Amino acid sequence: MTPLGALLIRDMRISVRVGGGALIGVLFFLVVVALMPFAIGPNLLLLKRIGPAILWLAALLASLLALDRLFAADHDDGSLDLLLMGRAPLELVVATKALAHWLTTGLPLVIAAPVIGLLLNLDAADDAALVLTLLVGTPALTFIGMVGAAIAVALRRGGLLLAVLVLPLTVPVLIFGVAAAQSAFAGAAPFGTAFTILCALTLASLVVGPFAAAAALRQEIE
Amino acid sequence: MMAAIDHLPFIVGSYAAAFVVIAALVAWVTIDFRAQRRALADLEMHGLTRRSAGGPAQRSIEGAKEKA
Amino acid sequence: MRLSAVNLTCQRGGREVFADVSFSVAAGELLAITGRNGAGKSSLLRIVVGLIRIAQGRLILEGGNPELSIGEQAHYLGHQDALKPALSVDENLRFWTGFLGGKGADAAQAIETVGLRDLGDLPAAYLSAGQRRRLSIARLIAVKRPMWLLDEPMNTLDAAAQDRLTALIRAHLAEGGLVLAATHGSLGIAGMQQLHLGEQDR
Amino acid sequence: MALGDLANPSRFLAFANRAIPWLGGLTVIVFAFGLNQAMLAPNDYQQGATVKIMYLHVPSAWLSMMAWAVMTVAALGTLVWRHPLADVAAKAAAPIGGAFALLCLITGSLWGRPEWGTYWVWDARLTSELVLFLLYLGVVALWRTVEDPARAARAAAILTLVGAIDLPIIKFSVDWWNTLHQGASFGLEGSTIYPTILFPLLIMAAAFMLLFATLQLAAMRNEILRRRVRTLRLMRARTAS
Repeated sequence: MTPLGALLIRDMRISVRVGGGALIGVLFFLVVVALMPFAIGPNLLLLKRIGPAILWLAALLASLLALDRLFAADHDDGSLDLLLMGRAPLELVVATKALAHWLTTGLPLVIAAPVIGLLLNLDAADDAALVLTLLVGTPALTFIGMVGAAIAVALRRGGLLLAVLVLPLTVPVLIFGVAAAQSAFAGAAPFGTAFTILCALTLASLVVGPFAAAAALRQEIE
Repeated sequence: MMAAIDHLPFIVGSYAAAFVVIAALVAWVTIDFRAQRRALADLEMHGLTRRSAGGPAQRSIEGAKEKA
Repeated sequence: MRLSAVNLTCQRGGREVFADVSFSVAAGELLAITGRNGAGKSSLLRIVVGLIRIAQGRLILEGGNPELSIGEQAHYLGHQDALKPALSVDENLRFWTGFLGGKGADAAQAIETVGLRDLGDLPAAYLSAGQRRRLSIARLIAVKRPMWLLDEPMNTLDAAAQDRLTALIRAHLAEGGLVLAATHGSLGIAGMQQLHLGEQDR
Repeated sequence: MALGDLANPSRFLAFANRAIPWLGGLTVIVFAFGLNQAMLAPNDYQQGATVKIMYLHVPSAWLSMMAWAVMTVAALGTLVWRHPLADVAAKAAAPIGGAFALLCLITGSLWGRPEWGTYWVWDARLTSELVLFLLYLGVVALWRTVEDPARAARAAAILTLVGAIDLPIIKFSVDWWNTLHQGASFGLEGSTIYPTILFPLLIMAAAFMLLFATLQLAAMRNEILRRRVRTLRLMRARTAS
């Protein structure tokens, strides 16, 4: 088994075991979406109009709130020292950890989104556009959030700090994710443009995130 | 009668959903039962080689004590 | 293989932990690092494996693999056991073996050596402190690396396990390995070098 | 510690082993009879054949509430009497109750689709059921997060009791919220229930009740075994050198 393969399997295994919290992100997503109509009102036309925005915001919060233990757990039990000493480049190590995190937290959100979309009166076309944007956009959230997780690794109130640090950085993803999801039915802006920019943002975060997170971990570990 | 045909997919869908949910519950309970019994049998094997004194009855009481 | 340090200085949070520490350890030798609490024993080990930046001085490794850093050729046994409670004993060791570039068969052998074979399928959460320590020591045997850096390795081990660790260290030295150990007590190994940190004039 | 407490899990296990096949068999028989009656029952003059969904929807709703009641009693058992069997009962009931709440939501939206033209409206009853479902998921997540069963049991018990107090308030609030927004005042209970419909409904409710009892017993048996496995494993780790 290659070092990174071993790490991927280990991280995914931990998150589905007792105490792992793989599905808590989806649960959070569901709760946030279910609460919205209580604040906004049950008007189905209105919910349909703002549905993609609600789902995107909920997905954003769900994927970021689950991130704070990404490196902190390994820091607390000494695993991080050994991960830093491995022969695999640290950038790839953190990218692998983020991938494992996305597979157990982000991907379930994407899979649950169409069902939860039903609650907001989204039809099949809206759902398809939404799932597509989430599938492309949530990796960007994880890989941007990973930088915050690395910066906050040794801090006690890391979870809150993480949200404060990272949420502003996710503004572009949110803008183009919601734009692409909404243009599918509202016709506000062409789907292709927004979606292409969203893809570009994700690719950029896949490159920048690991380098920034690795650099932050090297600083923080001392 | 026309209405019945119109809405038939929803009725069938409901009963199918009920079947799936109940089947999933039964499967969960059954598979879990098998897994726990296998784990217990495994432990008995280990336990019998190392501590021949305490029989199964003895252990179940200790199990209860742990919980209380 | 020879690992030398020349006038190493360590600073943490603006405070100087130790200054001008020099040593030289060759293959087959053990360096015992002693000193009171806070003298910087752990910091010295972490500097050597690259987990703390060197403030001043140099670290030189002769005869190692020039493409790898010192940390990548060393095992570090810190205060924490680097185990995940949710994973079983086997899964924990297999992960570190795989990650550090060893083979699965070696992991099975190592579990046997530290006497945890019977507990292989148990979650690490159920282990006692001594058992966790032994599982973490198994890592050193499962993957071959020439340098061992051990931070208070005898902590939490009972007499039998201490003897076993001593034997493992001896075997490692005999194979041409090199050991740096921060320790309070004796490691029971003849002919070890000593490095005393802090208050050397007293 | 009373001797009865010690023996109880073992005695319960023996009882469950004997009772589960009988209960399971009875469940199948009553289900067969109930389904037969449901198929023979006349259609509603307003809702047509979709009324047949009611035979699943209403019993699921009842059971999803009953399971919380079971958990509430068990929570009292955990907190007041510290009875280990109460922990086990509470843990077993949560996923089952959640599954019935889910079934109630699915059948509710399938029933509503022909009426409303959409799978989901924020109807007061369905919405309350959705909140109940979310609470169940929360309890299950809590059980899955804490490894030590005794600690998990106490935390889940407190959450269950707070939920039991909050559920009527939630129901009231959702009703109030729903009437505030005039838009969605459909409601599934438009028609009076005639005896021809009531009888199959009661049979189906009995079948669901039996199903719950069987599943609950089986899940409790699993949980007792799981704890025994855990205890034995801990002992093994302790007795090993």
